[in-house]
Amino acid sequence: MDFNDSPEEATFRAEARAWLEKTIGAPAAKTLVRIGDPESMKGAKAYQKKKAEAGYAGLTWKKEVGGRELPPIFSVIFGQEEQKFQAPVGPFAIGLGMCIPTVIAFHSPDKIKRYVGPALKGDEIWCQLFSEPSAGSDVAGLKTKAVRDGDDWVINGQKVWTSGAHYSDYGILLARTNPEKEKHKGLTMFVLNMKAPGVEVRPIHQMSGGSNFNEVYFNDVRIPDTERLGEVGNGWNVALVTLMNERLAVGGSSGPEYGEILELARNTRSPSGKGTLIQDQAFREKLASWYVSSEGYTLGKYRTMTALSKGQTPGPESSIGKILNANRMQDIGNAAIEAEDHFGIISDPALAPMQGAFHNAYMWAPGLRIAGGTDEILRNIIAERVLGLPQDVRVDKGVAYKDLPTNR
Amino acid sequence: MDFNDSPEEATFRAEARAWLEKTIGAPAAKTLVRIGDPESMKGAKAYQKKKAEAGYAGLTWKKEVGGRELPPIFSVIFGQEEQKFQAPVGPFAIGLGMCIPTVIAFHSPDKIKRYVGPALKGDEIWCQLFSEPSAGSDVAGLKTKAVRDGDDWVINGQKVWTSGAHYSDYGILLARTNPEKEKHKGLTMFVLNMKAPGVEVRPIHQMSGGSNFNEVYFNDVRIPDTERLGEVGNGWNVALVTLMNERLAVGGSSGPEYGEILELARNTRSPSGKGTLIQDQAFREKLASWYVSSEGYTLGKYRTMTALSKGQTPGPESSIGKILNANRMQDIGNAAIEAEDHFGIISDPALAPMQGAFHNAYMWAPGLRIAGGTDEILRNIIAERVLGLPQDVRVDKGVAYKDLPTNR
Amino acid sequence: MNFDFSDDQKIMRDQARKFLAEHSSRKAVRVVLNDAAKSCDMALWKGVAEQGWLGAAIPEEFGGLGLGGLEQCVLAEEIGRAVAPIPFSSTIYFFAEAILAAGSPAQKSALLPKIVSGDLIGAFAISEGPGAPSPTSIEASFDGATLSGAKIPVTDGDIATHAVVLAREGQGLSLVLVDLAQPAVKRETLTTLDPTRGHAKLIFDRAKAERIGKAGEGWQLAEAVLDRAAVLIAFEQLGGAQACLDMAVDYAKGRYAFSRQIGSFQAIKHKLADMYVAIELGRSNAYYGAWALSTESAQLPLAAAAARIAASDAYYFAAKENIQAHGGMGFTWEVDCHLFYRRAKLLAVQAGGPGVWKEKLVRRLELKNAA
Amino acid sequence: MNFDFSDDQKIMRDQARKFLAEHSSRKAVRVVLNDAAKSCDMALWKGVAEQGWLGAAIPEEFGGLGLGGLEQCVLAEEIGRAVAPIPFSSTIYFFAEAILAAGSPAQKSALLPKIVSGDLIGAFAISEGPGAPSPTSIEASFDGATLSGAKIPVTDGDIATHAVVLAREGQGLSLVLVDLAQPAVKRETLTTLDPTRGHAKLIFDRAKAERIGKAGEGWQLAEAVLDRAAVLIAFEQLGGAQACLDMAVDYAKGRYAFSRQIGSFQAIKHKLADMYVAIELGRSNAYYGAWALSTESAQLPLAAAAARIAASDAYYFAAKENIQAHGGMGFTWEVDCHLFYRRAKLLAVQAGGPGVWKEKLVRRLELKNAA
Repeated sequence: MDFNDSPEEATFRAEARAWLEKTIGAPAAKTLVRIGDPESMKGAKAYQKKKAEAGYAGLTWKKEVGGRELPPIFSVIFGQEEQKFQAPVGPFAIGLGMCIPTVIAFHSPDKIKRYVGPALKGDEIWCQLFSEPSAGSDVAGLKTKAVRDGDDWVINGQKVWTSGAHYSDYGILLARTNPEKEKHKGLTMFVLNMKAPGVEVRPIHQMSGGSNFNEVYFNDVRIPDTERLGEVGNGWNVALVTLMNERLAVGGSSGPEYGEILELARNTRSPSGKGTLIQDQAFREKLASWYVSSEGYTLGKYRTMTALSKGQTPGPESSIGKILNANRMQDIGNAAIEAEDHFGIISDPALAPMQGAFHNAYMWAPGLRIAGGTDEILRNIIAERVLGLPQDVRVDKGVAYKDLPTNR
Repeated sequence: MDFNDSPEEATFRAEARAWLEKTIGAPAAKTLVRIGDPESMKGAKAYQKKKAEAGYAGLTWKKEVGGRELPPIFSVIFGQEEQKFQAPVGPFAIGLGMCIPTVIAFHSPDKIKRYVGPALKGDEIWCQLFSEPSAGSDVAGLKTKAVRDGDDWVINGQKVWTSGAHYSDYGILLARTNPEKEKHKGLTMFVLNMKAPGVEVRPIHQMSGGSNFNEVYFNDVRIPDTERLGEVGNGWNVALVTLMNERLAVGGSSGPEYGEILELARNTRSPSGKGTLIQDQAFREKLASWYVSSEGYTLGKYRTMTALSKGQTPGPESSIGKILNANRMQDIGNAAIEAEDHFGIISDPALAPMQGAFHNAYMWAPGLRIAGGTDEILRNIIAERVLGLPQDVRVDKGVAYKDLPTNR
Repeated sequence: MNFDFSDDQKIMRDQARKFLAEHSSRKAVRVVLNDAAKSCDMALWKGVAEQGWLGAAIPEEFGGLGLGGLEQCVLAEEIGRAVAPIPFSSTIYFFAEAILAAGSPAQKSALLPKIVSGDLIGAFAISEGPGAPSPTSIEASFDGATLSGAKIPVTDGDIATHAVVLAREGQGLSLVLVDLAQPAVKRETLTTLDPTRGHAKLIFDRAKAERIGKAGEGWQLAEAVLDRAAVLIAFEQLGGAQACLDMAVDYAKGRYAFSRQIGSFQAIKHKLADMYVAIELGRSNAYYGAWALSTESAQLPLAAAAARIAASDAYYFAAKENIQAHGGMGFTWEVDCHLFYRRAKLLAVQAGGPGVWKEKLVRRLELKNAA
Repeated sequence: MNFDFSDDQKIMRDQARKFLAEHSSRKAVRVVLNDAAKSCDMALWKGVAEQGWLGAAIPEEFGGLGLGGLEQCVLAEEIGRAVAPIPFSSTIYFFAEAILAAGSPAQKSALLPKIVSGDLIGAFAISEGPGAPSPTSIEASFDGATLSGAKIPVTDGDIATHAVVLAREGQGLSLVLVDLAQPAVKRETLTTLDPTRGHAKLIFDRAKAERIGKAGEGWQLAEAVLDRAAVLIAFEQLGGAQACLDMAVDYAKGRYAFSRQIGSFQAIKHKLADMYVAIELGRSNAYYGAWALSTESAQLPLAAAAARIAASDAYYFAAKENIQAHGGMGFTWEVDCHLFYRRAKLLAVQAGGPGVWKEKLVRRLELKNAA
């Protein structure tokens, strides 16, 4: 048992690090890269181009599409090093992590050639168009219609929670091509040109104030049949490939952790009026639990990396991480605010501790508990795919989509 | 808003109290009446006889069956006073609280005359025979067969978790008379003579060591059709009447409460090594929560009593009490044991604090969380009957009992 | 046994609910939420004054209705349910209660009628910075005639006309009354988690002020005011929590996933059942607080702590799980879930955070057991 | 990155599991459970000795296999899974570790071979009564040659041949070794929550004893032993917790209610998913403890505390919810759920309760951050 790279991994990490130093400079402190603002976007695209030229993009992909056919652990290692340098990889994560692998798996040879290169070089950015207002946890229940018309498909409907739609050039779109079939069987996947007429992107105003996601509306948008991914009616299986790749792209914990709230506690009066918060045993016990949860999450990722470096593919157990992190984030944010007492209501970054990081956590965590699989859906996944418990009763089996009950 | 009796209630309480002083003596400290042991059983029966003669049994029942037709609040008041005197009412609770009301509602006039009097006077004790090994939360799924044979029904099968079966003279038995029908529609209720040939009572050995419940086996037990309660196939509706009465007989919280663990904490070193446990802020915050939960439960009962004394019938909201009490009991027992540190493993009443009350709570609470409706079933009841949320998907609708999937 | 509100009080509740549904709809609340310049609905404030709510518990000699604590609880619950954007708690639960408890006859007759009419907006200023205040942490000082120092945050301090301030006087602490309309008082408005209520930092530079109650009794007076306010705020919290549960139940019935109402999934059913349990637990404890409040019972300090702890737990749990039950929709600005999630946090810290009250509860429980 | 057990260690685990399934079946455990006179399965004890488990981490020069801490963790997990009724932890994690850490060459060569052979059963005696022990609370005293005082409870103290005892020596505390086979030692067996392990009160009346390690270093030595034991017990706890989850999953698949497998109800699914999450959280922390143990890392104290806290939580939660998932059956003596519910509590308090370890964790975290 050790935390060392294998010889090959170590060599690769050293090369990667050297390249990053040459390309970016010194490792940077954790900062929030404001994805989407034109300046940082230019920088991100420039970085991605260099990365591709140096052969660090698409590490795990087949050689014929410009990859290096390395095992997944190597992209994890490169990602770790990029993180230390705060490399601006955000805008490309979904495209290269989910969309393009799907394109490679299901598109025609000439289209693959057309799309993979520009995406790798960062010239074109992709987004994923699955979720809809009435199809969140139940994505396969989506409404957006695609109707065949000559050589084209005509798209009408709406997607929601689309990250990066406003700066994306293309997207993979899951639409319903046959409402007469069972809901999973009437879906088809397409490549959508986000600049096509009839595509309208609107930012979503979040409860936290900001807007990190979009709604995308389709009004008689035409997609040539040559941009279909996989067979007509096979869209769900295509989507599963996309979503399987999502799981490999598990994000780390964001927001303040036990270390930050420990600092806060050193300089805050305890609610009991006896000394500071860090001397308060109730707080100390909470701190211990946060530490165990936070370290457990990090150590769990090491176990996943170990599996990867042994050539195994990590399963749905990584769902654990998001349940733990999102709820711990909400809990720590809330605890910090309450510890500040009446003053805790002040969210102004100029006055609140850590520039309002705890308040951001309080307002962000509810979204984190929902995005990319709610706490409840993730527990279902663990119960069914890890523990092998039976599915819940399915009332939509063998029923045509058009006959399914829906929101009143 | 006040906690006072109405004038009529106050008069009644005074009379009751006077009678109890005359009959039992001075109010007693809370002690465990060991139901079932012959001595205390004799005493219990003697008390019940006097109570009936004094007209304090069956307070709410119709006059023609020996009751006084008083509103439910009066039996609550009498019960409160009985509790102060530790009156030995345990053996009769199920019979008079659930069985006899069902007999009165569904039996023939002569049979009602036959059974009600002896039960009121405590000459005959009743038990309730519903639950089965494969029909716990899902009572209507029970297996025990009743087959018509001439003027009799022949019973074969097994019941479980029957309190008092070993000292009961009669029981009300729910059995399946028609497996061809839907599960709720093939049931029939009977009065069973517990001394009839073929009835075998075996104590259940609980995980906590003791045996407070029984298994009851039926081996070709014959019940004359004249002992049928309600129509053939109407057993489920009869059972609902029985179970509705159960809810009015909600028990109070047993086991150690915040007061007891507060005492313990005064004389126990804190785990942090700083002072005693009562000075430990983590413990103090837990104590506050236990107080809120415990007092909230008691105050909730006052709200129920208020509804009763206004002539309203309390709904399923009383389910809350059991969820809170059972889980708090487990939590307090566990916390006390852990606070004792290594010494906490000692359960010997001669050495453990409070004669092992915390250890009993730790071993009893798991049963309390299950008996008379699991935490999960009670949450369903609250969700469906209080909040009006839809039922879970029912896969047994319209299916004959014999065709239902069952334990593998 | 009569542990419930009277029929008259229930009628008052229904009227209050109807009035607020009309004049403090979620749409009206959002006008304040979305307008950074606004922190209060002045039309609504005038409205509740006309309804007589501001004078509900103020003696008739001062123009009030002379009703009791129970009527205040009824109003508080409805104000909480409506997330009403008005300085009701600051003016009534804190400022008016302080004047009633310790004000001189002159102060009462000068101030209380203005409260009844809605012309006076009161604030209660204790906090001077992060963490729970303590008798030794207060630095603002009163020299018998003027007040100097800073208070942050002061809820509704941006629009208040008067404030009751806890300040050092000689060796002890006193409550002092300040008319905020004087040059010696500066206000800096604050950005908070709950934009539907105003907050400010108040800076006093030898501001004219007069004492309320005896010198050196400020801390005890403040604690007494906080105990009464804790009960009233508990009802606001329960009103808010109940609104969250109602929203969640409604959504769970109308929203389908996997072709079923999501309310038919146990994950949602049990979540909502747990909300109900938390709210009922809070309600039982709050009722007891209401009884103690209305009867001036010696049980008030303990009952108030229990009510506040249970109600704060219930509101936070209901507010956050209401968002969760709504899924993605719940995380949007347009859906109202976050109004309650924000207000829940304000009410949980406004009169002192949970840790403060758990400690109060246990200390009071120890005293009771010792007695 | 190689944060997992090696293939050899996994083979060892499979063999251990097979051996225990055969020689420590639940049926075998129940023989001890049901017989008040029995507190240990001696045949099993001999068996594990023959398997070489007792000497796994003991150097070859003393007849052991000289394997490392990782192999011990592997064995501990299986022993926990089997709820094995043997004094393994007392003898190996505590007694042997104490001798290895501080014993003289003479003590090592006298005692370790007997441990390997299974002839020596060790106990570790710190507690003298209710509550967490502290350096000032210890009253047993050692005068350089004899030990006087009482220890209660001592796990496996009823069958132990030797004990390592924490006692006062002059101004400080020392660890002393006592051969329990002498008239100056009295034993009173104790009734506990977990009858599958023996407990006793040990009373020493000028009993012959010798010191282990330096005088006055007893507390630090005991803490060091406890840190190592905490990691090994964490693996026992995870083995037990995993067994609970396996039982619950199995039952949930086979048991029908409302004509459905109860495992198809979210109330059960999510309960079991939460068990899985708690266990995996414990596993990740315990693996880190195992690494720190096997590398004698300076991180051990912090890692041990985290492993113990996470594993204690996981075992308690899994044990109690396993009963709940079994419904009425789970509350019966015949069904095995309660074996784990009992053992979970023993392991949670045996090396110091959760509160003790949460305080240790934070104190160690503060030191680390200060460093």
